[in-house]
Amino acid sequence: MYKIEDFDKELLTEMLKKMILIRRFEEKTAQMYGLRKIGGFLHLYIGEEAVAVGAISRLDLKKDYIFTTYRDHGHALAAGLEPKELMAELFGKITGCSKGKGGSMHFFDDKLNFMGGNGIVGAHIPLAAGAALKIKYLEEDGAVLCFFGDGAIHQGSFHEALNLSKIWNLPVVYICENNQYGMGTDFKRVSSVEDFSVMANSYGMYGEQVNGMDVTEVYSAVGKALEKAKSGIPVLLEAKTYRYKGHSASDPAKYRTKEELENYQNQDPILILKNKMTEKNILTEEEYIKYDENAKKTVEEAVKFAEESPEPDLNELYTDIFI
Amino acid sequence: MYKIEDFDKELLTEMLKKMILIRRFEEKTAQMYGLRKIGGFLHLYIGEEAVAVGAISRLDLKKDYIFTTYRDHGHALAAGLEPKELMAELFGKITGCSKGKGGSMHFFDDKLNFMGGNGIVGAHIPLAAGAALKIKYLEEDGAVLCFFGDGAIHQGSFHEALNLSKIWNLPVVYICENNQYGMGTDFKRVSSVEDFSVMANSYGMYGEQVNGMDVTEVYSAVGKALEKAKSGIPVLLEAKTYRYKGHSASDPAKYRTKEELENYQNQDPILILKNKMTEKNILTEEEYIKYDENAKKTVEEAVKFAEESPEPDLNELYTDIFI
Amino acid sequence: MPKITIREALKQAMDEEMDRDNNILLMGEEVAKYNGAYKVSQGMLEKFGDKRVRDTPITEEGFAGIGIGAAMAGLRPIVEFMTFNFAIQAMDQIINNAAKMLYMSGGKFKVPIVFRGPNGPAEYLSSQHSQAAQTFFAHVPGLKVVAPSTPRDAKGLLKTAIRDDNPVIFLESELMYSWEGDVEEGEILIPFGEANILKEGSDVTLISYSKPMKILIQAAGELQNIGINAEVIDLRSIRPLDEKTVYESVKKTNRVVIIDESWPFVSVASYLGWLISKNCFDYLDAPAEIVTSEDTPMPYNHRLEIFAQPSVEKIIDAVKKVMYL
Amino acid sequence: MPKITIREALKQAMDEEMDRDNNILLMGEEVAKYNGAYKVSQGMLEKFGDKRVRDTPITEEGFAGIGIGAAMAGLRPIVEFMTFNFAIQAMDQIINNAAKMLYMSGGKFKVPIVFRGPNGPAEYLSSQHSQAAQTFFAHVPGLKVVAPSTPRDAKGLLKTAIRDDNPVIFLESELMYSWEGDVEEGEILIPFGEANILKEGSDVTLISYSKPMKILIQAAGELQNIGINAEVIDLRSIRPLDEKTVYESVKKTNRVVIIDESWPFVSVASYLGWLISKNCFDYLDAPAEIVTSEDTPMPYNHRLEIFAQPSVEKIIDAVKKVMYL
Ligand SMILES: Cc1ncc(C[n+]2csc(CCOP(=O)(O)OP(=O)(O)O)c2C)c(N)n1
Ligand SMILES: Cc1ncc(C[n+]2csc(CCOP(=O)(O)OP(=O)(O)O)c2C)c(N)n1
Ligand SMILES: [Mg+2]
Ligand SMILES: [Mg+2]
Repeated sequence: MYKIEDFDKELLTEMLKKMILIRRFEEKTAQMYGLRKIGGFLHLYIGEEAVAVGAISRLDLKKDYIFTTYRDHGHALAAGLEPKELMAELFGKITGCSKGKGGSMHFFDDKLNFMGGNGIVGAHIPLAAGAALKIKYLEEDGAVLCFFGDGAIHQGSFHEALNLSKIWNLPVVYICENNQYGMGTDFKRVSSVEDFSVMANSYGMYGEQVNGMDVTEVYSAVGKALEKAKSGIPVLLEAKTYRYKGHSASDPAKYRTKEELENYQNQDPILILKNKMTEKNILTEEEYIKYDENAKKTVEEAVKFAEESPEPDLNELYTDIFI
Repeated sequence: MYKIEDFDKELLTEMLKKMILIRRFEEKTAQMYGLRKIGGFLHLYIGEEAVAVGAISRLDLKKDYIFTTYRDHGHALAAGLEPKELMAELFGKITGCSKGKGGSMHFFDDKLNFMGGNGIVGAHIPLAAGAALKIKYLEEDGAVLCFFGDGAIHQGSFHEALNLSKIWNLPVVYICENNQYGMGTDFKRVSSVEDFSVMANSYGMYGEQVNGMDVTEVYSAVGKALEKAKSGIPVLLEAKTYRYKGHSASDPAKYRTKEELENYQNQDPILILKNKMTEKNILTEEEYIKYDENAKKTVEEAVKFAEESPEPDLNELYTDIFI
Repeated sequence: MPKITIREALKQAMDEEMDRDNNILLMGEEVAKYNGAYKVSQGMLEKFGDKRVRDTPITEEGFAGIGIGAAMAGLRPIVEFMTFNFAIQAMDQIINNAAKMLYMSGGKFKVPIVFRGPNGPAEYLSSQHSQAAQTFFAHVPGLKVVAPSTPRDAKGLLKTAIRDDNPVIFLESELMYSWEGDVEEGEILIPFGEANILKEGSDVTLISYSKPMKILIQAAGELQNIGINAEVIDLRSIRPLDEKTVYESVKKTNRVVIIDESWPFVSVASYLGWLISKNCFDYLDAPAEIVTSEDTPMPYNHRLEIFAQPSVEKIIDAVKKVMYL
Repeated sequence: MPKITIREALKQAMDEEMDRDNNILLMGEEVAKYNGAYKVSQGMLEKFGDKRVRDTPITEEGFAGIGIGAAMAGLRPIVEFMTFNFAIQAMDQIINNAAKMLYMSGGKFKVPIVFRGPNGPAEYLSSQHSQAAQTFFAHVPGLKVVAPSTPRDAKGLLKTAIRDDNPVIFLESELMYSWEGDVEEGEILIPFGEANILKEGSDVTLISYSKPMKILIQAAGELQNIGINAEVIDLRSIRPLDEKTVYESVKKTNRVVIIDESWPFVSVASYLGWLISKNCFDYLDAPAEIVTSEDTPMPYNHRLEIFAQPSVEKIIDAVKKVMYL
């Protein structure tokens, strides 16, 4: 198992900052949604930060790839997409990472191999295997991380993709972010197994459950998984996590108890890391506050940028249909 | 495990007759295909008789249901559909079990709960779960058998159906007829596991491998499986079997060796049963020959019936679209 | 007469039918405990219990197939798609099993099932969540396709759909759920294949179905202001299609604009455009015009999104075109 | 000039393109070891090895998705569907990912992929295996849809499809694979969106694409015998659509019959019928007629099966109708 001692300060600090940034960014988007600056579905990542940050910190985005769902803000920020461009996208502005055409569910960045942001549950999982096929085909050194929810795990496309990636020995790590709910559905109501990683056995893959509230555990497990994947054995990880907010901005989340939420908030991923770093004497309260202030400032600047950016021209409607 | 002693003569004789009938029926259809009396795809069941017969002999078709694939002749005969109506269907006659509209891949019988005959690999698997839902919903006592090939096991619909049937505790037994090939593809080339029954674990179901060349083993396993299924735990059985002919009438089956075929023919399901019965002194050579003659006669009559039956009227084209 | 929403009307239809026939059940994502993603099934779990109102995992292909199998075996399932965007995953089940089963079984197995849910763009949802799927279903023999635009029609058509022995695709809309209208109490059954003339007129015929009906009525009002008397037809069902009402109207007005929120290329609107061109050949004073969504995926940006769809303005422009104004 | 089959022409196209560009690979069920269910990829495994010619399990949705993901990441996959009947299982991938990716990523990710395979009825295959799927794809912006009818077009259009940076649906036919025709050696690239006038004529325009072209030519011959001079147009691509060539022809002949082996309701034929009715309004001497497959699932019985499809006789009847004979 991982030990906090194995991590150096720089990496931990970097991950802490990313997690704080995601938290502040998401809080701000909720606020902007309330102000009707953002419309449609808004799926917040608050509570799950350790998964995206721990996993993506392992990547070299010059050669590795990321695929995720509509709940993509956290992954995009962890991958290093510009908060400004993300906020502008949420505002539907031409300066957004998808020109204002994709919105919250469809963040993209070709320079960072950030392949979206997909709105159809499960549909991006075969795409991820496809990018892994490209890596293998061109004999490159990279790998693919594919994130999806507990709700996606019963989709046929998930199972089809897993089998294909194993028989073709593709360098891909599938990370199920089990935040306990698919919309209003407790995952136990739609699954007879509580440990999804057993599903790897059907395909001769390697599977493992991970504590998704602890960024260092995620980091360790994904590191090991990437190695396995690159050696030709794709991996299925289940990261146990929790979303603090409703499924999307319009969901009051009445299907769960206050106690349950509080219980998870007590093991908040940012808090866990903060405490560990403090104990290890590599983080002071002042530093933490400074990081938080920086994150807030970054987010404010993002809002300003988004506000001031122009909307797409009407004729943008007709571009990007064909190349 | 099963013991041949546990079987009474009547049942074994019945199963033997059914298997012989299937064999003779299929040989005749191949011949009729050669004479162009039958067109399109013709998927023969020769070599796999023990699976359909052993499994379906367990059913009470007043309350149980059968779903299968385009390779459906064996199941239809085992279920007791009239050879005449089946041959007429293959000839495209109005007297066929599907009025000549379905052909080889779409045998149906509402009175025997024979639900087809489906041409899309994997697509009937959720349907089978649906019939099981009806049984549970109406609090009936029946169960559903769903047959499909090794090629269907990677289809998403298979996995979706399995999960649904477990979380809803539906009385359904899934029987993978692993005849080693999906068309020209050795199942080992498209699967990393050799024992498909492990896939049951992903859904908290019960899974088991069965020797599909031995009708008594199939009969035993399916009996146990039906009990489990009726108690709310759906079952996945993998019956190891082999098809002697090509995938369909037009396939020369060059992808396998003569030795492999001969090896399986030496453990022919009819031969196995015949030998066991002979050893047990409940079958004489004369009886066997008589059964075989009867089967041939039945098939001849079926051909005659099919030949003499009229084609559907042209306006049948426009019936059965809506009820 | 009570004024109720389309949401409430749909619920009443399901509720009354489920009271009447124990073989009817409702299944889909979030239909039970959550009371429906758009609250159409509000209270139904409580009333009917979890045997008859069933939450499914997110497996559109799987639960569509289960519904079809259950229907073949004797139940009468109502399958809710959270939206029809996700029904594309179930297309094989709907086309190859539901639509063709009766035929390929030589009449032996009918499939009495209703697939219902919101269709077409809502707001701010970008490309994957804003699709109008009617073309895919209308094309296929063996399916009935229905799309009401008022609470009364929603109730009366859904009840008819549930009683129909054939698979019915029942298209709703997120944005329509809160629309209100008068619905008398007691039994309402509206037969399929009867278009509704919402407003009589003499100068031009406006035809649509589902959500665009609202802008048709607005457009007709504005046209009236400039002295153009439009006849407004709500098709209500696409399959079967009430050709008679359409042709009678066009033969009277000699001009027609068809509005459809799907894409134009191979659309229901263009099909109707062709039918009218053919069957009212000697009556048309101008080519049949269609107003559809633009031939592009849907963008997130709201201005573009609105611009991508049919509008009162676009309808009026099209009317002016067919009137050579 | 060498005479080759469509099967051979398609193989040549893939072969030449794969020689040219290492990023092109072929995948699908039975394409490698079995040399293709219909032998289109005969010898390709041997030549290119199993990295570039890949057998897949029977998982249309999965391998279509893998192809799309690989294309997003830089490869140029050719995905063979054993037949397009099975592509219905992959519809969500094709529509929601392949067609919309460029758009919803704001132009960041293109999807250079070809989905090819036989489409439309073959023989004796009943309802599920005899579907003409063009409507489903033609409806969707972001997809190109191509359907050749000669070996030369098959080769030239497939090469263009493989070089196209957008997703292309390439429709073939089991029964066409053995059709022969002249194909010059060396590079052939046929641009999309250029219809081909196979025969000039003055009395009526016959339009189709893919397999029905054979009966169009026969019908034109028989019509000639009774003194009717038909112009015959092969669209070759449905999206983009060569409206210009069509309109010019119709403006000359004033009469048109469109033939399509799909169902009639919301079909490519009816769309073209509407387009022509609108854009040649003042030129049409009779309504645009369409000849399609009957509006029924396909039966197994061969007489019924034949009767369900367009035929020379039906075309001639339609021509007589538009000529008021
Ligand atoms: C195929 C499909 N069906 C339904 C939906 C609607 N939907 C969007 S998110 C969601 C829940 C997904 O839950 P999960 O996979 O656990 O991810 P989470 O939202 O918890 O991150 C549903 C049902 C969809 N987008 N796609
Ligand atoms: C979805 C789909 N894809 C492809 C096919 C073409 N096809 C028909 S049978 C078959 C092989 C199936 O093999 P298996 O499941 O092992 O059954 P078997 O024929 O061996 O009984 C294929 C690829 C199909 N009918 N449906
Ligand atoms: Mg979840
Ligand atoms: Mg097999």
